[in-house]
Amino acid sequence: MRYHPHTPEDVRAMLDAVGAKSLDDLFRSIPEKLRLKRPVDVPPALDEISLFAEFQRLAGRNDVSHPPFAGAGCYPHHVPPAVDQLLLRGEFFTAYTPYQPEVSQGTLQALFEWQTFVCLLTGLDVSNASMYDGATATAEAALMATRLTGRKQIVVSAALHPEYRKVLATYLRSTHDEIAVVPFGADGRTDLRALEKAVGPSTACVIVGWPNFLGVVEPLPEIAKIAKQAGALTITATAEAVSLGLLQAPGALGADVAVGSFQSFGNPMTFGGPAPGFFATREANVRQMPGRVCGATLDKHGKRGFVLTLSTREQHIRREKATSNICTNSGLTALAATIHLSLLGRAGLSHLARLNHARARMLREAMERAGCKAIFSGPYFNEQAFDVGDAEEVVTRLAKRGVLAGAPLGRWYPDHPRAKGALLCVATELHSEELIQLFARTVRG
Amino acid sequence: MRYHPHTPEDVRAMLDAVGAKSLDDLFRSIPEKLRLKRPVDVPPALDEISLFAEFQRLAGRNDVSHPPFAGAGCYPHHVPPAVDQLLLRGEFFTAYTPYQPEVSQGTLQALFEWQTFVCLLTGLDVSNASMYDGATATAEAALMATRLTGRKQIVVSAALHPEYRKVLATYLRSTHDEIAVVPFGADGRTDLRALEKAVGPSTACVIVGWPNFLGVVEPLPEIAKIAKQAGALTITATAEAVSLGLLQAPGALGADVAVGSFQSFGNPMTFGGPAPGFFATREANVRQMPGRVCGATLDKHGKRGFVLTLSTREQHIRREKATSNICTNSGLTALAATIHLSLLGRAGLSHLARLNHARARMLREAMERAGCKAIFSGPYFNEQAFDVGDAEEVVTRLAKRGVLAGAPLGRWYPDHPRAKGALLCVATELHSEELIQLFARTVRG
Amino acid sequence: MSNLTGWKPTMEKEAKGPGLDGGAGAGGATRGLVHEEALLFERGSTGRCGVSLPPLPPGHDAGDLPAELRRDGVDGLPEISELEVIRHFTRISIWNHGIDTGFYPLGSCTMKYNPKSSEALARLPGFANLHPLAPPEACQGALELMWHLERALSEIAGLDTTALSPAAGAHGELCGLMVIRAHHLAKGNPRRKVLLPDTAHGTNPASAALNGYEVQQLASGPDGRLHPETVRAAMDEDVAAIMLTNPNTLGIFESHIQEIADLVHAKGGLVYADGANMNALLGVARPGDMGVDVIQYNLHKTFATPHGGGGPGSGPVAVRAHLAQYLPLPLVVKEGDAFRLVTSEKERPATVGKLREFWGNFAMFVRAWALIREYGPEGVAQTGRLAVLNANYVRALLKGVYNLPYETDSLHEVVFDDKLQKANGISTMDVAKRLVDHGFHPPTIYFPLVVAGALMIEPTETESKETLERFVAAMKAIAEEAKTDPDALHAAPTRTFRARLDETRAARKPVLRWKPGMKVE
Amino acid sequence: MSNLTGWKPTMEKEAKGPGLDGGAGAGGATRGLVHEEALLFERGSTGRCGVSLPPLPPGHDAGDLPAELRRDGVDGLPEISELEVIRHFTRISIWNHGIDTGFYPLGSCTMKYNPKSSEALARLPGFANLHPLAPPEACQGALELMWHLERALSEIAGLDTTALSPAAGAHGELCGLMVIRAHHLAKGNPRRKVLLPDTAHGTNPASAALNGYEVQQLASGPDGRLHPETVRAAMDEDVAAIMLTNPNTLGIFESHIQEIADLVHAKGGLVYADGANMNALLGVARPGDMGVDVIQYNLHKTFATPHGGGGPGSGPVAVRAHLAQYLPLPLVVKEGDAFRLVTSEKERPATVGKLREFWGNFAMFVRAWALIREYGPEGVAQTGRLAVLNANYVRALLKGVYNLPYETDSLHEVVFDDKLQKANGISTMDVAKRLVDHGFHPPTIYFPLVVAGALMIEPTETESKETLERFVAAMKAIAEEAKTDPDALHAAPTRTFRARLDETRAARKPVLRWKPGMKVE
Ligand SMILES: Cc1ncc(COP(=O)(O)O)c(C=O)c1O
Ligand SMILES: Cc1ncc(COP(=O)(O)O)c(C=O)c1O
Repeated sequence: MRYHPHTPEDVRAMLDAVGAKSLDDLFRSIPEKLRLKRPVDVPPALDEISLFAEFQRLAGRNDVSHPPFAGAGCYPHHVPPAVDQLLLRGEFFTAYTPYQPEVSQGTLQALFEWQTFVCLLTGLDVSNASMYDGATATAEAALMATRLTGRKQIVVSAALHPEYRKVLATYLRSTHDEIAVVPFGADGRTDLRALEKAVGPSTACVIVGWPNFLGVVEPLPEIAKIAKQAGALTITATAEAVSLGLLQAPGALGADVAVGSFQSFGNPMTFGGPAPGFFATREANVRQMPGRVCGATLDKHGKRGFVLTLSTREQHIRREKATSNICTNSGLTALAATIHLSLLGRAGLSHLARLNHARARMLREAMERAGCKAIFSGPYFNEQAFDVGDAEEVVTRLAKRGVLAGAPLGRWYPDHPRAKGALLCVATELHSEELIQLFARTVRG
Repeated sequence: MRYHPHTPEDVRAMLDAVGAKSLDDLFRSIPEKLRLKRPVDVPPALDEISLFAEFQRLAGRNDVSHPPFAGAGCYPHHVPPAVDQLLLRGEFFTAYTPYQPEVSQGTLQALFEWQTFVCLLTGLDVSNASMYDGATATAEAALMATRLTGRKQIVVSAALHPEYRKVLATYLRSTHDEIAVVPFGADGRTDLRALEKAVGPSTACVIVGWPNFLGVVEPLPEIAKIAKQAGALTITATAEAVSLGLLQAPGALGADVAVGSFQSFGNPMTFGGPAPGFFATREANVRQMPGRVCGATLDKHGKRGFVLTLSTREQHIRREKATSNICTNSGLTALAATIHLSLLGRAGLSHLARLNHARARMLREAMERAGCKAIFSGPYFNEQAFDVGDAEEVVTRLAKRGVLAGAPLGRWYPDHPRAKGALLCVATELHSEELIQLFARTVRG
Repeated sequence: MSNLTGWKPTMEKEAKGPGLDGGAGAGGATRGLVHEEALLFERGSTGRCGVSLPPLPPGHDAGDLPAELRRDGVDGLPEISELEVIRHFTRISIWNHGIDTGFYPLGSCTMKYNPKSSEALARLPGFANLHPLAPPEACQGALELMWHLERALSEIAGLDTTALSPAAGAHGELCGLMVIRAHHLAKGNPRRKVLLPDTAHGTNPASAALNGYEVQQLASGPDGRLHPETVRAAMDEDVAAIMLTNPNTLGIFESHIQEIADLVHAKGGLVYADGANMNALLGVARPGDMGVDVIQYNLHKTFATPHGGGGPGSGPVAVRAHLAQYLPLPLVVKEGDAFRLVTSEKERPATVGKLREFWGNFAMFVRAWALIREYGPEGVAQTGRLAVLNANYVRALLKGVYNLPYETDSLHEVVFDDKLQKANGISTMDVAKRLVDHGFHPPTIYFPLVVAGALMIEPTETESKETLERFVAAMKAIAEEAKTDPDALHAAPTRTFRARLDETRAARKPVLRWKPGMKVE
Repeated sequence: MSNLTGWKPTMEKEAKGPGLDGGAGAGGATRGLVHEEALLFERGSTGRCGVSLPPLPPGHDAGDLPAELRRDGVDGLPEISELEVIRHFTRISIWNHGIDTGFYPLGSCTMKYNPKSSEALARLPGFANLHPLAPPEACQGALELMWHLERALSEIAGLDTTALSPAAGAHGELCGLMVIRAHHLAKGNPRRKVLLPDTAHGTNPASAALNGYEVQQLASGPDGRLHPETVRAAMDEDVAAIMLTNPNTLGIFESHIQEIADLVHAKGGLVYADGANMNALLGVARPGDMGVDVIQYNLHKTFATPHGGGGPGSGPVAVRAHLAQYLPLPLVVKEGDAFRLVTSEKERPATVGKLREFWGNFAMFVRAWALIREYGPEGVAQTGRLAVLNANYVRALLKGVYNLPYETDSLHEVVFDDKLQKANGISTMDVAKRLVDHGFHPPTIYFPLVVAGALMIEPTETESKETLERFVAAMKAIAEEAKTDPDALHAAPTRTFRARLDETRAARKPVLRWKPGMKVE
């Protein structure tokens, strides 16, 4: 066994040193009747060559022949090979959470850089070292809002990512039960009137997508104003972080908390996970922030270094009084995003964002030419819903041609008047003009 | 341009410091009429996404659906992913030849380990830091033999790899012209009688394959005896180095020089190159050995370290009197072999060698059942020639099914009585029993 | 066999030794050239770019986006070439200790070797480029893999159904407690309390609280175990569940677990097991056979998926049949030869809902399944056995040199403390930092809380006897140094590129991100 | 912008400074923890294995192989687990300086950034798993790539046909001279001599000798150039060819090349150019337009294929139409839409034969073609221009601090010497070793031979202005140190894991491989 360095002689010598007769002897503290008397029922061992053959078989049963036109919270983007070749450095991927700073400065400086990227892109003061994903980050943000405001009601836009809403509801079910949902209008933007009605003295926060699940860019300044007047926090959730290269920073438009996923930076889709959730807020809220935080300090000789800090918020110190139960977060995927953002830089990110926007506009023109009208009139970034007649039929038909056509909105909005035809489609730097034109022609069969 | 860090301001400032008006100005030492007045005619620049699409297209036009049954000097073997993940460490693959030992101890210790592996596998005393490939290593070995013996005639077995023979002839053409070729018998082994006749007082060396190109294991002790009696050196050339895990070390059977390729260890086939050539010989010959050599020494504080040594043999010191003109050799591929051999170790290598041998025997049984007799009666390792009727027809037919059936011997031995039908086939750990049986059935169409 | 590295193996040396100024540490540590590296944001000239992207369509502007919702670019972002980025991350990576650079006996974290083949397999395009909304017929391979993994994890836990989606151990705890809560709710009362021993990991109480439960802490006995009478005294109809870790964080098997489970069940409570320490039981014993109703795995511990400097992890939750209805979605099912994800609450009305977006950390499922396939039944069991052998070997060699607060049998890890060193004013912190100078990552320190100055050592099964002996040599050298030269120990680490870092300062004046002109003082 | 790494940029510091004991070197160098690591053969217990292979068929023996030709196993091979192998190579890799860790201005070696995308592309299964004997219809993609590369290299050289197969620069020289010899032989007389300037790289005379040619060395002029009258005096019907490097190894353009070429051609000789320095001319000027008949490329220099610690390289040879018939096989041709390798001497009766097995270092062709595709015409030319700009920037900043033996214009590299430092007993070797302490790889030293104590600096175009300035700061600091504290300089390097190594000892008592009980003393 290549992962077990023990030779029979080693085992013997070690058992002697321990004073045990056999390996089973080491388990005498486990009552006989609690021991397993048979081998566990898993398939027989494979050598590495058969292992690769088997996994090639499994991977071969997934159709990835073309970049998908579905985004809906997981986005197809180009990951420069430089990212992965750095991630494969064992010093990064075989390290644990940096509990011992003197032997973890690499991870820690990278985390400090991640936190800085998150702050710069969101326009907020402080960030943590990452969350599980965008959905749990949203739930944690709502919980922080309730702690900060002492209020219990959560107001969410119906255009917030449905998966985020579901996770939020699941997280809150046992402790807070008032979640009010505000509808969106024909433009795909949160209905401001309804929002005004929904918020009140017990509202802890208002949560909207930036951009929202329908691909539409919300009237954030107005939303934040409404929330502020009610003394509630404004929380934005961003699933497509590339948009932050073109859209204004939520912090600059009144958001108090910005959460979401940086999957779009440096992380492949891998069937939806893992990807780094991010969490940023204002300085004043830092001690209520969930999760790990990296901070700068000095060493004995006065040289700058980094450590995990403010841990009095955390479970390993505060236990049941912690701001969250999170421990392990999304380190390596956050590093991937950090590396990709370093490669992009200011010019690269704004070019990438504009290119995504341009491709989406190209898609809209092609789809409308093909007779598929866009459903929402609001401004969009790289994602938008089209009326394709029968969305599920289109997805099934195009799947046969190796293309994932999009996300049928009817799955999440069955009662929406145009649910049946609505197909949510994304266009990114991976969708060449040829592919877009071909797609638009094919959609109508 | 992501590989050009110069901003326009940088260029301007640097030109000022240099005292040049423009970039072209820097080339004033090139007479105007010698400058190129137009852009070079290469295709327009591609962004990384298009670059990957284009190379995917090219790679897609190569059929690699199954492991080939052709060896003939380039062998399909499993490369553990651990090898490549270590090779990708920039400290290894972006370093130059270790001229400055204090910042090259990683490369140097690995070379010292490579040299040790080569010595252990060949049973000889000293090895160099690698050669371009097995063929050039063979040519250099012959040249060394002429320097050592002061003789000019080279005797080679007709069963030595034809490519090696061709390169040998090309290398020697301008300086030595006597190459005598000794035929092989019905057993595929070098004809000892003919060899005895061929060698004489002017013979510098006798060169045979170990195993030879026909996959057959030569009577090396007898061959070495004949050479020795004539005062000539015995040189073995090994293209399939995995065989050295099962076959006796050539040095132990009388070879004075052992050369060949370690492609089989840690290096993919990549259309035939690159792969590390190796060169080993007896202590006494070390100062006539070509190429770089790594040696152990001590640093100022008495700690062991490694350096390139015995460079007085080399071109950068001896210039036209050097033992060879080689400078850059096959460093990274030698490192791949070193890593793979470390993973294999004693037990792994002999298991791998026996497994290859077992698969070859499995292939023989399957082929003979399918009515394809083995052509040579001599002992074999993992490669052997079968009479398939019309070898070229078989190769063409099976290519349509994504299988490279083997190497038709007629290409190199047109005059051999059984040239038409002879197909040289290899079986390795990559050829599963199922694949072997399927292959044997398919060969006869 | 003669050693000519010019490096004196420090077993003897250190024993003699006033510290490390001579040869290398027992783990090979010495000093060499590394590079300082400023923050990305502290360098360079603008206008550079490290990527190569397709051009914008001629004349493209973003005019259709309202001006006030747009920005031209993100100020403060670095602008550097690809080479500069590669150098930056290559250089800072060297400042890390990882499993690939040396022994990493971080207790409770199971820092075993992360197979390179798993990295290659997780990157197969058929996995890496798969969108989570791919229709079932386009992702059968991924679903088949998840189904096999679900079956294997249920079998290894001795339970019936496993939800793969939780993102880490703590997330699994949260999930498990939600399931327990749903179970009680269905019976009409969610109940109020969760019991847990004083050896519990911090995430346990935190997860309970996040679920709206009060936490009642139970004292473990002098043998480090939780005793039935303690549970009996605390157990009543207000208790929703007890959370146990088995073996517990002292590395001790809770041998009364079945009796405890019976007590809890008798009062209608459920038994939750924190599975972070499953490495000790692999193939040897099964929580389900001990009365456990719910358990979470840490695939990033037990099944060798990389820790990645803090994740991502994966924390699947296995439960008994009667609780399966409450598990969060998705669940993977096999129908005939086809595999499918159950994602709709219509199909699973009792589900607690959804714990994260999409289906879980799929790339970790690939790695974990690869490991299980390579091990097979015998390899799985041998993993548990050798993990326990390694811990006990270290225990045997260090006993007497460091104080062993509990004599009780250890399984996969052993906890020492600094009692014997305190006499010379040497603390666990000093020992930990000095281990760094020897070339080892320190054990987990000051946890579990029941042991003052705990040194919690978990070697894992992938480490060789020689490595354990070198580690022991370092620990002995340090114990010796504590007597002969305590000041040298306070100064540790001396070989790292940064000396001991001031954590108080970091917390007092938090500097949590770069800003132009940022100051640390 | 304020620098808060706690690392004093040493531009000033070093200027003040008696060495490095304070802050980091100008290249960021400081000291940190690295590990000693014994030789693979010096470790461990047998019976371990780092691979996982299929089992042998039951009862398999190798009985059909004669016993005397067989062995049971190779004694002395290490037996270690996969983890131990990973640690070994990870640890020793840290002892290296590479382009990915820092500036590498090794003159004549063109140490430019090696694109990571090229590494990914070369590993595509369609390339990596392709057997060289695949029938044409099964390898059209590989052949198409080779054909495009052949066309591009011929165009960039201003010549007609290129043979891709030579394995490195020296191999290309050998190939080119064989072609030249074949040309003369066809005219009835191979001729006797090859002329080359005293600035020539060692491989030039060695390659000539290997071809049976006598070497006649020509003195370059006081301006570092070869002068027509020198050539005229030496040129006769016995001379097969002149070998030039342009720009030469002083980084100086041989501006008389055309006149020299005319002289040589007039006497029936041919002009060979060593293309190792093509980076200076990319897209700016073409050897073929200067009278050059034959040139070899070093793809591992000019086209950024990795040096790999000493190869593999790739040295394609481009020639004029009338010489193409002599090129070694294979040659790649396009017929209609199909590509084919010409491998048979029947088709090319005049060929010199074959220089290596199969078709060349294909994996390097993939990388080189990827770079050319990413550059395009403008990028290719800009590469040459910026390479020359960088060298001239360093020259401008260091002039006066170090002696510049030749005032003549520099192109892609500049050569200084240690004349100014000799006064204080400081040699080029000392300067080189001290640069290591600053975090830079030293330039090429003591070459070219025409300059005593040469320091040959080639920055390449992938380095930024800031990096060049830091290097200059280090060079200045060292020049200062030479005056204030020469002894400290003799002691360099002090930060590396090994101090200055004894090369004389290595050569006097060669220890070239591990043996049980091996001793180094
Ligand atoms: C005993 C125990 N329980 C729970 C956890 C939490 O697991 P995770 O960090 O994956 O959330 C850990 C790991 O730190 C642990 O050691
Ligand atoms: C000027 C010059 N010519 C020839 C060579 C030889 O090239 P290679 O090392 O690839 O054989 C080199 C490289 O060292 C060189 O610098």
